[in-house]
Amino acid sequence: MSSVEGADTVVRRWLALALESISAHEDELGRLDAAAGDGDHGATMVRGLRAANAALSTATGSAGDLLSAAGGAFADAAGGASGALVGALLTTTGRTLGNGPYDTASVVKALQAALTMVMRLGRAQPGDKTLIDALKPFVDALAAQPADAPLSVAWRAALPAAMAGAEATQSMIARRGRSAKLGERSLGHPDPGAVSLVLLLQAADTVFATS
Amino acid sequence: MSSVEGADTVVRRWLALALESISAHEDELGRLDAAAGDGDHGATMVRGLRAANAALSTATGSAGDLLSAAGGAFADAAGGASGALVGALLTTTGRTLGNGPYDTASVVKALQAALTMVMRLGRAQPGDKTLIDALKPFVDALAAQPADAPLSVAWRAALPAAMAGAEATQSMIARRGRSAKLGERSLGHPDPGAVSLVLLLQAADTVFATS
Amino acid sequence: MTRLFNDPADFREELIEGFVAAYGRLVRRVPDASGVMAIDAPQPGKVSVVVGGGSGHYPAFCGYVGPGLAAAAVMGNVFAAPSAEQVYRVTKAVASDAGVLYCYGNYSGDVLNFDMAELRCQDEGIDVRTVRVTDDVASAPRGQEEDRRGIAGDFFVFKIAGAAAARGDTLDEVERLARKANERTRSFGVAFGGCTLPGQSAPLFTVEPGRMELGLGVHGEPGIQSSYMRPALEVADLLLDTLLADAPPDAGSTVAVLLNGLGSTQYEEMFVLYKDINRRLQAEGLTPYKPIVNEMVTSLDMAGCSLTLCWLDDELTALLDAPCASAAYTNM
Amino acid sequence: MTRLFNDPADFREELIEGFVAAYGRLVRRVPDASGVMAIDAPQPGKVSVVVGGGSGHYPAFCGYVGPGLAAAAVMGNVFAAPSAEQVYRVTKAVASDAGVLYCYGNYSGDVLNFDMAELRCQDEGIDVRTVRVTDDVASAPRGQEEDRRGIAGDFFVFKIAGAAAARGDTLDEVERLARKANERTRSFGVAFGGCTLPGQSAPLFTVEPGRMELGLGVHGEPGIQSSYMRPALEVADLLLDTLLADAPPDAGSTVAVLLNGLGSTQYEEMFVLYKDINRRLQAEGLTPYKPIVNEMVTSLDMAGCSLTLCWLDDELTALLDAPCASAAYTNM
Ligand SMILES: Nc1ncnc2c1ncn2[C@@H]1O[C@H](COP(=O)(O)OP(=O)(O)O)[C@@H](O)[C@H]1O
Ligand SMILES: Nc1ncnc2c1ncn2[C@@H]1O[C@H](COP(=O)(O)OP(=O)(O)O)[C@@H](O)[C@H]1O
Ligand SMILES: [Mg+2]
Ligand SMILES: [Mg+2]
Ligand SMILES: [Mg+2]
Ligand SMILES: [Mg+2]
Repeated sequence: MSSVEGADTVVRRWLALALESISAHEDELGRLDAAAGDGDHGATMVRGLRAANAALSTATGSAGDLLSAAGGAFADAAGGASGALVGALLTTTGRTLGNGPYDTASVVKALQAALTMVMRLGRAQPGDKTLIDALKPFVDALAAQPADAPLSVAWRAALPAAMAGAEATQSMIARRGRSAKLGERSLGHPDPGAVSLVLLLQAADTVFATS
Repeated sequence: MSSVEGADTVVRRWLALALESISAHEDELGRLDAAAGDGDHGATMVRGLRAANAALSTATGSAGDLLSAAGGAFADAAGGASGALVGALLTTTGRTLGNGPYDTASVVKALQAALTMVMRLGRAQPGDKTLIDALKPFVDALAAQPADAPLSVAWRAALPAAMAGAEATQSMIARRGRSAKLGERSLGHPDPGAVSLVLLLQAADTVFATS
Repeated sequence: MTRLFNDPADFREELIEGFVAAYGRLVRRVPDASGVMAIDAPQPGKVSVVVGGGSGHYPAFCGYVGPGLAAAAVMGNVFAAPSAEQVYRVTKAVASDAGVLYCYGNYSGDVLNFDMAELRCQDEGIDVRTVRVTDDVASAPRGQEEDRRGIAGDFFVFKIAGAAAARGDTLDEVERLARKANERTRSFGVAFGGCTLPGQSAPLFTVEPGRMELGLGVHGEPGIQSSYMRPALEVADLLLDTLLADAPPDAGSTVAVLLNGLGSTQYEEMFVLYKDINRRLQAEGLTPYKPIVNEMVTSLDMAGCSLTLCWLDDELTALLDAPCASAAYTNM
Repeated sequence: MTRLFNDPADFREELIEGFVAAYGRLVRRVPDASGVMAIDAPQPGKVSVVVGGGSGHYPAFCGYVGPGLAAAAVMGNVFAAPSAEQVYRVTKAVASDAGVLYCYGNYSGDVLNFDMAELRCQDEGIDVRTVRVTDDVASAPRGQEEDRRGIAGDFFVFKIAGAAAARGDTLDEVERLARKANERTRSFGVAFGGCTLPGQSAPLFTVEPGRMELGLGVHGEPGIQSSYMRPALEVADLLLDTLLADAPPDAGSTVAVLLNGLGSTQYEEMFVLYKDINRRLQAEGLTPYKPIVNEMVTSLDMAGCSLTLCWLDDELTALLDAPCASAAYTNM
């Protein structure tokens, strides 16, 4: 899995599985978004992932190039807040990772860069009830794994932090994004962006575990 | 009842009772109209009768004047096809009847004039599924009563013809009025204008029987 | 359904007051009558076009009153023709020495009341003519065109009559042009959901989910046929098949087009549908002239739409293009 | 609900195609981008005002593209901001030597994507500025005006920016005027029923019969409060109480007024409501300037309406009055 050959396959398998998983949850994500937002998060993510997969079907190169291409296609097709942010997440990860060999440390570095970019673009802080509340705990937990742990092991170990983070958004009041305007009425529902981010991370886990 | 004094009271009592009766059937008349028309017949008749009663509260004179005043107010407030036709029915009856003493023969003459006017205005023939299909049989039946029969007796004897006429509109295809456009889809429901006309005639019967 | 009202019995009066309050720059109230008149009406030497009908169809009818369009609108209660008395009063207020043209959709109630007013006005020496709009092909078969009811085609007939009047055409000529516009106009509509009268809780009619009614009237009169709901592409074909089968003879190939929303059909949906309508028009060799996709004659909050084609020639085109200003339609 | 479509995934593309087919006399498609541009854009020496946002709000945004108004609109999918890539492409197509002003409602997705495009365009030497519309008083308290979302107030800000651009004002000046218009504009809305996204069968939200939501967003974002349904008179007071409590300081007493329908609220209802709004405005000593009662920024087929006041001064009034032509709004 640290071979350059396998990396492109991992990315392709991940995004294919991510589309499957998000599609299966499309209605649920829409309902979560409707609770305090505009109800389109499921549709937006599906649209973005379809375009990302379509872009990969003609793209060549290894992980870095593929993630960049996927991120561009995702952002453009998805639109909305999640299009811009998840798109930038993919693209920045890809650019930072590059096409060379990768390991847990280089993936951590890439995700840290992506987290920084997403926070800069969206100007959201932890606690604002956004996907940051799943992403940051995950990146922190991944960074806390032993540097020599295989990625599949480290990833699985970090996953609960993302899930806990998404769970915790239930009791947060939205401050960024459309639902920010609702104040207290956003309480009691998890943030849809945080939930879909966990699905993306889980899909990666499945791919790592089977490759 | 053939005294000039009582005639104005009869008209006032009739229109008050007519408003009560039509109001009680407002929804039903609306539903009948909705079956093939625009659903407003109940509302239109109530509006017209309210205005007719309001006009009578300030009008003076005997039957002829009161019916003319009521007809004008009815037509103006009701609007629509039934406003024009029932308004003309009232006004023409009133004008023809005049303010002198009345009996069965003079009422027959007045209603015949009114029927002619309504048919001229609306250009409807018997069988076109309109209020004519209740009005004409009634006027014909009233005219067929013995010339010396008291009005209350003659009226009650003629009433079944109106009811049968309204009933028969169920199996007619509308040719005049809004529902004309529907052709066959108007089958199976009686014409709302014919039904409300029967209610008006029945209210008069009640008044005649109790005055 | 209707939610914003005070006493349903005052609905018409309040809506007229609100309309005049909002658009006082274009219209004023006809004193003591249920109607509005253009601020510049009547104009000596110019025909006054008087439109009208029941309320519930905004922008029809008051939305089309203003310079270059109708001189006045007589406004009935919701779905009820205005009374002859009101038509008479409005006519008196805007009658000019050049005469008056009545223009309205062909419904029994409107015909009765406008005709009675016309007789009364003529008795008083006002020259009044009438052109009834009969564009709805669903409402009577070919050969009985004059029995058809008027729906969204009202707009083209009013616009052409108003423009002819504004440029100073004689009453004969305004009448001829309005009649010609009507003879060259065809509409057909579909509905997906019913509308509710003010103060009532149940809709006038309902359409089963997943189905649509073809040829439904703008007052909720049931359609001529019911069908399963189809993709936009097929709805476009259905509308055009019906209209083209009824095209006026020798009318040329340039058509003014109105895709009209009845109330709660979304504008975005209408544009998706128009894409398919446009392709089909092109395929038929017809040239759409300045199409309009908008709500021009509604039916309270009914869901559905209609397609209107008006086959143009040079004189009708010039009148459609003439400037006008009104609450609902401004052309420059 | 949305009934007329083919593949829901093609909804935006088909609606753009239909819109351009209908209104080719005013706009054309931006090549290779999800947007439309005015037939006369870009004009050398004149700022191009670029508006945009998710679809589902027609006439916002493409309905406001045309001479004297916006130079272009970037169109996202239903309720989704357009991507930065599309904003960039549209900007490139209409950028003039005088620069570009972005004008759009303040939503996270729009801010993200327009900002990214702005950076990219600036890197390429195009002078781009941004004025976000923040008129909805329900969406953030006083003192946090810049966090508010944009709803029907879009219209006044677009109109004023477009008119300033059309008369040749510098980018600094167009930006200043748009910002001033926004600072003087306040809106508040009520909703009675939900809307349904294309291809979905359940509405985004529902409102219990007999109740209304106050301060609901134009994307179906829940309101700030729920209330029993009230007569029009009380709804008028509720809207005005809220807006007047939030009036911009020292803004004078002349207000442009927009009573905006969200989709399936009937025009007639809005006029009834406007009657009561007008009376209240008069009672408050405010002078309504050329009020508009219409559907100007919708939310698919949502039932509800919003009231917008824009406190005018002479320079804003002149810009509101300037001529313009677009699919949805023509002034002359
Ligand atoms: N400024 C922001 N920073 C971080 N995340 C954000 C921001 N705005 C929105 N989000 C995320 O995006 C999600 C909503 O995505 P989506 O519904 O697809 O877009 P939109 O809000 O444009 O409709 C939210 O649940 C939240 O996680
Ligand atoms: N031309 C006509 N001649 C006779 N009766 C008519 C005519 N047109 C309509 N009607 C009567 O009027 C009734 C409908 O009245 P109403 O619903 O109040 O008016 P509208 O048809 O204008 O909505 C019909 O049921 C029919 O009896
Ligand atoms: Mg969303
Ligand atoms: Mg009726
Ligand atoms: Mg009626
Ligand atoms: Mg969205």
